[in-house]
Amino acid sequence: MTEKNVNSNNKNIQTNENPFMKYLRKDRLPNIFCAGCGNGIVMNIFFKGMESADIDFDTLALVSGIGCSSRIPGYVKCDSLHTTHGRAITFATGLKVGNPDLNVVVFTGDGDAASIGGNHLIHGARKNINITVICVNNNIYGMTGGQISPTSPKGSFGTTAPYGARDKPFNLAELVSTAGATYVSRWTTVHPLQLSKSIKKALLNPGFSFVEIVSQCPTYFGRKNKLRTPVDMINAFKENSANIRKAAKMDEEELVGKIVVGEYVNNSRKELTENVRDLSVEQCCRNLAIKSAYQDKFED
Amino acid sequence: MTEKNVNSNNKNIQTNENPFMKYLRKDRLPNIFCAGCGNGIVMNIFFKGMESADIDFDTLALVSGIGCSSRIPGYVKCDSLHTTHGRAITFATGLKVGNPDLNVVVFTGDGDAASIGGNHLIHGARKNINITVICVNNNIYGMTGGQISPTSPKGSFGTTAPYGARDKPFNLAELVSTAGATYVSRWTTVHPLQLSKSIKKALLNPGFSFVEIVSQCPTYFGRKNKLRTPVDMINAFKENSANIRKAAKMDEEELVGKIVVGEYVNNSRKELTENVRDLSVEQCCRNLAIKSAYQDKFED
Amino acid sequence: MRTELRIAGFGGQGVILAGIIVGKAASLFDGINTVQTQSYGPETRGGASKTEVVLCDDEIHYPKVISPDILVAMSHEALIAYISDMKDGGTLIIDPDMINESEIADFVKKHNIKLHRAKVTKTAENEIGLRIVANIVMIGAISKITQVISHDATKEAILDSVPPGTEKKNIQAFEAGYAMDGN
Amino acid sequence: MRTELRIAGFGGQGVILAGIIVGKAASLFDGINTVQTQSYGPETRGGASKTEVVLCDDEIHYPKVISPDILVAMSHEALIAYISDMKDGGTLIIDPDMINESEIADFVKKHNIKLHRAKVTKTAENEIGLRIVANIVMIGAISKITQVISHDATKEAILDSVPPGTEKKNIQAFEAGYAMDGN
Amino acid sequence: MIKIKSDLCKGCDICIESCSKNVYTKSSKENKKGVYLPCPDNQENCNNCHLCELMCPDQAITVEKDESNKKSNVGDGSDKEDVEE
Amino acid sequence: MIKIKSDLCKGCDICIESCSKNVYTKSSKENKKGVYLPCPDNQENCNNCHLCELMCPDQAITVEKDESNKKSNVGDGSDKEDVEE
Amino acid sequence: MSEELFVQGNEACAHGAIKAGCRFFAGYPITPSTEVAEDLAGLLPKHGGSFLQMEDEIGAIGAIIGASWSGLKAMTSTSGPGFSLMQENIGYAHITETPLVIVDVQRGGPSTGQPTMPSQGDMMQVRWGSHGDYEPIALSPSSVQEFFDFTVKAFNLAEKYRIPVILAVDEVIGHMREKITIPDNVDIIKRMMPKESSDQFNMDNPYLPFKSDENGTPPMATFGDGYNIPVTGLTHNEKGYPDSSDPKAHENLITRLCNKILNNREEIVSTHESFCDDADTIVISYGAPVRSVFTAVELARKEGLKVGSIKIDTPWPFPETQIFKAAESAKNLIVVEMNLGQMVHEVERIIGMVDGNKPNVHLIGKIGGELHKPDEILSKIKEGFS
Amino acid sequence: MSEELFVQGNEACAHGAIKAGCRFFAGYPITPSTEVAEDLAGLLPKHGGSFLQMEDEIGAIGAIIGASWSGLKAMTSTSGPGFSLMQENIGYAHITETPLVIVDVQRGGPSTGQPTMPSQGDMMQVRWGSHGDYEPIALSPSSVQEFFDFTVKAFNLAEKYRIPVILAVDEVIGHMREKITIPDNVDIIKRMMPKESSDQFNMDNPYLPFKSDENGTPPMATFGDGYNIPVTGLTHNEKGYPDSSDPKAHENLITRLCNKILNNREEIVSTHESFCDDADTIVISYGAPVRSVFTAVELARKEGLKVGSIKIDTPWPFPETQIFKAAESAKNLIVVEMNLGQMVHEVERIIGMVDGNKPNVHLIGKIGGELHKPDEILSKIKEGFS
Ligand SMILES: Cc1ncc(C[n+]2csc(CCOP(=O)(O)OP(=O)(O)O)c2C)c(N)n1
Ligand SMILES: Cc1ncc(C[n+]2csc(CCOP(=O)(O)OP(=O)(O)O)c2C)c(N)n1
Ligand code: SF4
Ligand code: SF4
Ligand code: SF4
Ligand code: SF4
Ligand code: SF4
Ligand code: SF4
Ligand SMILES: [Mg+2]
Ligand SMILES: [Mg+2]
Repeated sequence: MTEKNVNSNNKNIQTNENPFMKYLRKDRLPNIFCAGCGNGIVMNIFFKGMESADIDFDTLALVSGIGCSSRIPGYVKCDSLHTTHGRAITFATGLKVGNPDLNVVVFTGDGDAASIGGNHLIHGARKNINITVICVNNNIYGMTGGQISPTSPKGSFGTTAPYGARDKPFNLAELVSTAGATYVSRWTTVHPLQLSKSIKKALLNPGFSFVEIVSQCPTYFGRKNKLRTPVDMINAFKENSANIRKAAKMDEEELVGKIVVGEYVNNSRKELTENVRDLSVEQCCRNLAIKSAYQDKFED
Repeated sequence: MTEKNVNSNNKNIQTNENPFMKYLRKDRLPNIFCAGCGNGIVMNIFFKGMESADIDFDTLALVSGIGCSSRIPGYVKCDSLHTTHGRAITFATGLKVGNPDLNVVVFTGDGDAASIGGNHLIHGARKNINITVICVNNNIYGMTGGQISPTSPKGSFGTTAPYGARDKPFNLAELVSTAGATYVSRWTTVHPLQLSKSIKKALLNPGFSFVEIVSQCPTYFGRKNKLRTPVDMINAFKENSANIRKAAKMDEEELVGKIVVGEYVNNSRKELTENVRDLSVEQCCRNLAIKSAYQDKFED
Repeated sequence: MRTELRIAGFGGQGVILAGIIVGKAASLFDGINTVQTQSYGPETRGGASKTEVVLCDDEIHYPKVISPDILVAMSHEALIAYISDMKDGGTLIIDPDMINESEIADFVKKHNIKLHRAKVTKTAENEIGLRIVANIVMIGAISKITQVISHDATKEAILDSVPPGTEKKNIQAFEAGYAMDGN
Repeated sequence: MRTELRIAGFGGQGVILAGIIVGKAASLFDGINTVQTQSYGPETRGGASKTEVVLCDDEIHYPKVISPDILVAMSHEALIAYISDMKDGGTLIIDPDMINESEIADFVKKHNIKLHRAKVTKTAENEIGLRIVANIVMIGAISKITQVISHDATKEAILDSVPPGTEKKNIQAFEAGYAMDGN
Repeated sequence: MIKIKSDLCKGCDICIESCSKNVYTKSSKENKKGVYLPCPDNQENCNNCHLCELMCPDQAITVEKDESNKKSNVGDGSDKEDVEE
Repeated sequence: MIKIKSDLCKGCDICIESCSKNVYTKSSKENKKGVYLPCPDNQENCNNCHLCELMCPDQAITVEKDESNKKSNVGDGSDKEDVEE
Repeated sequence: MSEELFVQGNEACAHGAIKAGCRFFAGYPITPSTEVAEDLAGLLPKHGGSFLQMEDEIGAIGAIIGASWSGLKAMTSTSGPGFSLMQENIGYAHITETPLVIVDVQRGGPSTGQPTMPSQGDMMQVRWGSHGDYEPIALSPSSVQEFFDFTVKAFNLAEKYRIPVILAVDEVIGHMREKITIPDNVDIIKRMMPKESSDQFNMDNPYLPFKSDENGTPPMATFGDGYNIPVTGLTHNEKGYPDSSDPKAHENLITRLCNKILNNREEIVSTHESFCDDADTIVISYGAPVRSVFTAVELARKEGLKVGSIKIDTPWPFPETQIFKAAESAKNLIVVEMNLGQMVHEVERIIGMVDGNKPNVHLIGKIGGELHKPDEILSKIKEGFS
Repeated sequence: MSEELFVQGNEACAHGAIKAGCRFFAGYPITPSTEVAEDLAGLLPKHGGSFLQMEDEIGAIGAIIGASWSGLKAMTSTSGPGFSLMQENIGYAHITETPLVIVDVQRGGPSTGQPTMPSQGDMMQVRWGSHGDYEPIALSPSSVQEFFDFTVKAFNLAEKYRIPVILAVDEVIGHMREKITIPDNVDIIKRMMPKESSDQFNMDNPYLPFKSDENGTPPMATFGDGYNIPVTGLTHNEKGYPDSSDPKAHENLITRLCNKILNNREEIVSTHESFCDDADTIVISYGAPVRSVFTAVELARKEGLKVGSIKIDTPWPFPETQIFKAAESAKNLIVVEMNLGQMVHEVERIIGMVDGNKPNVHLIGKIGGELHKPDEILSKIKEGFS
């Protein structure tokens, strides 16, 4: 009797069950997300993208920081590392370099990735570490109750911006592109198909991939900003999205309030794990020595 | 008898002394910088830029993190805050918002600003806080003895890259531009005139200004990378610099190894201190209450 | 005398605001010592939500409810979760439309619980036209039934707590609750 | 017997490498217990630089030099800074070209110091053609004069310490130092 | 057959809004947490596109495969890139 | 008159390299720290441009103002922007 | 005109800050401290103050240190994870003698632990969390009114001793609501300007920014006032110049910094003894558990047991004299805290100094988020009497 | 074949790591620890290992935690400022039971302080630096050889107890050069796989990643092995699921984490007593000061004084039994450390437990960067005899 909870090939089992249920830890449902929260949609779309990328679920390792969106990995029936606020990419880097065979995906929020975690984000992109970062950008701190984030639109309200946010928000997709990511896209929760395709590409890109998903937090962002229901929020996304190619032809004024969706970067460059492995091969003619913790003899 | 060490108008006094000596704490000279280090040149050029911007030396507050370059403020006879590694911009932000009348300038290195301090750098730019950041980029960690930094060129050597650096370096000027800075330029220590003009503009820009100065660390970068003397290093800068306008016309291959110098951004947007002050005026019809620590009665 | 009050329901019913208003009424307007506490956090989202108010003429040291004199239950889950803590002879107020009374009948009898029914959700929906003011209706019922907070103090506390522009509806809701007979 | 050795000069003279080589020679090749320490940091840049080596047949506990038996001074500043710590009757080796001897004459006399002169900088420049090997020349002089490290061990230690390709010049420098008469 | 798990549904109405075939309506049936569930009243209109499944944040919907002869416009098929919505 | 403060100079030779008029040569004079100082041997060629002052990392050079009748090409004058070097 | 409010502890803290003259807050949200920031985001602009939400806690403390040097009273608030991140800059504030107030509303740790549950698990971190030697001041309120009062006091101590003062609060007090009275005026200790110092500065006796007057704390000038102060986190001399390789310079500086607190311990420390005179058993607590202890002691006294209590307002510097006195007179000392035993280490240490019969020390530690029930304490008290 | 080298402590540490099977290092340079990183940057690629220079210390510890979960032995090195920044993630490693080795080469603090000077100022930070309750393991070598040996031991303890182990070193040992012998083989404790555990996992008794076997430490599976482990810094149950509002869950978890160290204290702890049997005065020290103490004790014995010494290899968990024994027998305990008094607090605490005559405790603290001279210690010893 093996004690492994093998779930390979699960995805091929046909049941009359919600198609994503097989990836979830059923004993943890319902999840803690509020009614209509985008995080649940993001999960579904991720699974869809993962399936079309033909990722072996057994090699999947999900990593996250702290926030509502960072709770996603804990619901998925795979190895997951729910870490400290803002630091997920650093843990993911160690995990991936430690075992390049893992498919490492980071789930993060706008606060987690771009506020406290901004430095790790740009450095991950620079190093082009072969992981996929899925940033659920709801323009607010959901978990802590509705404070503004570095992506909160100018003039929007949050509990720490009772008079309206005045700073310029980050354009995350652009920031990460400049920092050196080799795959970058932005979509919203009302773009399930484009998004799942984008996730597929991100997973298959051998380098740092960043998928920004503009998502609804009806509970805090919605309530504070006159989008009272989840439906109001997703309808706002529908209305305000502009494809990057169309947006390129729009002037600044037209772009105000627009969510520019599409693919920002898709190119290639040697990635970190490869660099590390190459160095090992050069210096000792060996691939990386994995799982040294379980050995008590080392060659040389 | 006042105890203030007034040094206003110092700069107009004509003496047969080195023209920058009047700004320095003579009792701390010679400085700790190695022979031929670019940091000393940066100081001179900064003073020149400051003079031409007509900044009142008494309003100058210099802030820095940790590193050789971060030692610059301590030699200048003004208020200075030599803080912790990577965090200078956050201290500067508090200082500037706390007293908007100060002219706050941050001196930082490539490691200080872009490695440990990368997040504060991009957030400072995003908030457009009205400070000037002068980043002495010597492509290495000088203070700790020659480890590679996030700007170390691919293939260059450092004590932590004995087999050569393999990551892509940051293009700092571009990163900070994307993050939202309103004045950005890059020069080298062999561009004293352009640089001092750029510093002048940076000081006068009411917003976040970033001046990247590619500078020589002959002791570590030079020695490890076959540029044995300070003179070798500055000559390399001369050879490899390309103006941004010319560079725009060059192809990727031609740009390899080039230092693209010039002005990257020069625009304007409401800056943080102004936003904070405006809010105070809106909410209590008063400008910011400064120096509350010295009061024991507060209106209301 | 120390009175321990617990209000429980599910997230979104405004249970916590109800506790705050009771606390405010007692402390600021009735001049009784009062401590209000509550449970927090993501775990409370959508799940059970509760608030506790301790009222006392003397100084209140231990601030939590050990054994409620008064339990107000706005959902069945909450009722089941907390009823067993109640003091013998205590007062239980429920919204009968949210609750399956049969499950607690034995307990009520055995422990001599004074059971009151306040159809606050229906009242809010039908009389005020706003389901979300059920909590304010309940405050009216609490004031009336338990007398731990006075009518006028409670009114003041509500006015002090609700968003500007909503005062009228809320006072209407309160009065509707206060008008209930509680049986 | 415990022997305390201090080598001092200014930054860039390779003083620290000299200490390491002495330590290596003694510990790895002569089989004597040895501890080498040094001062660090930005403050040493361009300023004074020093290294200490303690040698002993027994185990060495306290690792620092309290009062040097042997002081090697490669700059005047260093000499002045450290001479007063010396043990009476100790051995002092100086590079006379870097030093103003008159300032220490009294001390040397009073404390019975055995003064040796090793023109290591000049020797490095003139005989080897490389000023930077003055430290290696000095190691030769130390070995010869003090006998705390043997000729052969020192040679081994140098070969073990210098960058590949520079062995020849360095051994040449060492031998030049070893050939000095030290007066 | 469309099934909605009442213990998972949080009543967000996203399915109702997302279905272009207007299959769902809001019921007045409450679950244990006081949530009004959606009801696939107009199942006959369903084209089995599975979009509601994809958009339900709580994995509460199952559009059963047995109706798979209907045309799907959301499956894995489309190869168009960067579709703008 | 060009003055070099020997206690500040670290012998980096940047002044020698920077002066387009070849005013400086390397001397064989050592200061206390074993540094060979530069020597403004060819002062007669100096055009008082002050570039060496600006480029000396150790504020060791003073180009005295009394020779100010010579043409300066580095003062505060030039308004050209982004000059490429 | 004083004002009465029925508010959470965190809100009381925000009001206390405003009243004390805090005009700068920089922070980063974290449960269970966030309301301090949220309330100040609303209040500060109404008082000409600045509110900044920073990118993280490191930035938050950086900004308040900067603002303090610009002459403002400045504060941040956080909880365990953020407090851990602030440790490096807390050390910086100590060595640069920068007045600050830091609110740590404690939740269950380590790590993310129990974000919404109360704890007193950071008490030793408050003392030792940063590298190197230093002596902090920390205050722990036991009621909402005290959270207001101690916030004012924290600013006063911060200014008086030029030190970061920690409000080491637990979530119970942070989130509990009680009535508070905001007095019209509160006592305020201003920052001492060089010209107000007892030293008469002049040309021959210039103001040196890190030279202390007799009481150990130098007067503090502000950036922009013309004093040209060099501030550094390196070991520095009285002028503020780095002097980091000189053992003497370091010893002088760090010893002075520690002594300015230790030598004024009696002035800083505050405790409340009740029924201690004749007590065989003395229960020691701070923060929310004080409330359970008070109830337990009342119950015990009603049963005729000779029990007293010491409420510690200022865990740091530790009230050694007060505890020593208790240790000399009582047979049992019971320490009640919401952790696995932290301040009890100090009590045990003090016991070691008692000559002759020393009392037994018992810990009633508790983790997980439930406040001690008075009964638990009472039964432990009784054990000592049986 | 064993090998002899004449190297710095930091270099010995790098060699020890390689020998222990460390195949992943992530770090950020900082004086006086940088050579550990630099040497591993050279060594690791030669052994199939990975070296990463991260953007900061927070990233460094994050990366090694990640690498540990991928099945590698992983390490970082730093000094005070970086160690302060790592505190949050150190707590994470504790609550997630992630084996790690962290080298803290101590320099003068607080803050930037004295970057190049030795210190033992972080000893209490090692114990209490992160928020919440936890029990660390720390080792302090007194020679270059010990730095090698203790590095191997640190990895063994880390794996055995699934805990971050701190090498609390001082700059003296980090930068001093001595001869070391690298043995051909060192004893290695491997990480325990679920299938090697004494529990026979099967369908009815499935492997639960945070359920301990009898000794308190769960076996550890690795990411990618098919166990589907959910790891979180929230309070979690044995499955690893978050359970952060349940007081019981928190108590169970945190108590187990602390007890797996405390219950094995005697196995973890290591001290060396010399001349203690008949000693009136016992000198207690750890790290570099041990060397001065040994010299002082030798001198004292030569003078006929009954003096002994205890060298502490493992400051944490504190060797309570060993110190207690000394406290019962000696009249004076002298604690020698390079700080203003840190481990002495523990000694004082232990004294409180002694019945009857307790010894006097003296601290010879020293800051500024000079190692204690044997003479200073000797004269303090003599005071006790006069
Ligand atoms: C060091 C630290 N600081 C602050 C927090 C509190 N905190 C938890 S989640 C969060 C923000 C979450 O925002 P985001 O990443 O946008 O996620 P969301 O909840 O919106 O999905 C914050 C500030 C924390 N856990 N740790
Ligand atoms: C938290 C922390 N980590 C690391 C260090 C060590 N440190 C000091 S300066 C420095 C790098 C300096 O590099 P850079 O900013 O490029 O300045 P430079 O010396 O090259 O001018 C480092 C890593 C520190 N002081 N604090
Ligand atoms: S608070 Fe916002 S982001 Fe978090 S679960 Fe609720 S809706 Fe989603
Ligand atoms: S180490 Fe490099 S950067 Fe630092 S002072 Fe020397 S030359 Fe300059
Ligand atoms: S989308 Fe899902 S959760 Fe929302 S109402 Fe429909 S079934 Fe319920
Ligand atoms: S499968 Fe498509 S058509 Fe059918 S109910 Fe769902 S969204 Fe509507
Ligand atoms: S002023 Fe100009 S010309 Fe004269 S020496 Fe200096 S650089 Fe040469
Ligand atoms: S540039 Fe300055 S420091 Fe360098 S050699 Fe010339 S005078 Fe000396
Ligand atoms: Mg968010
Ligand atoms: Mg640098």
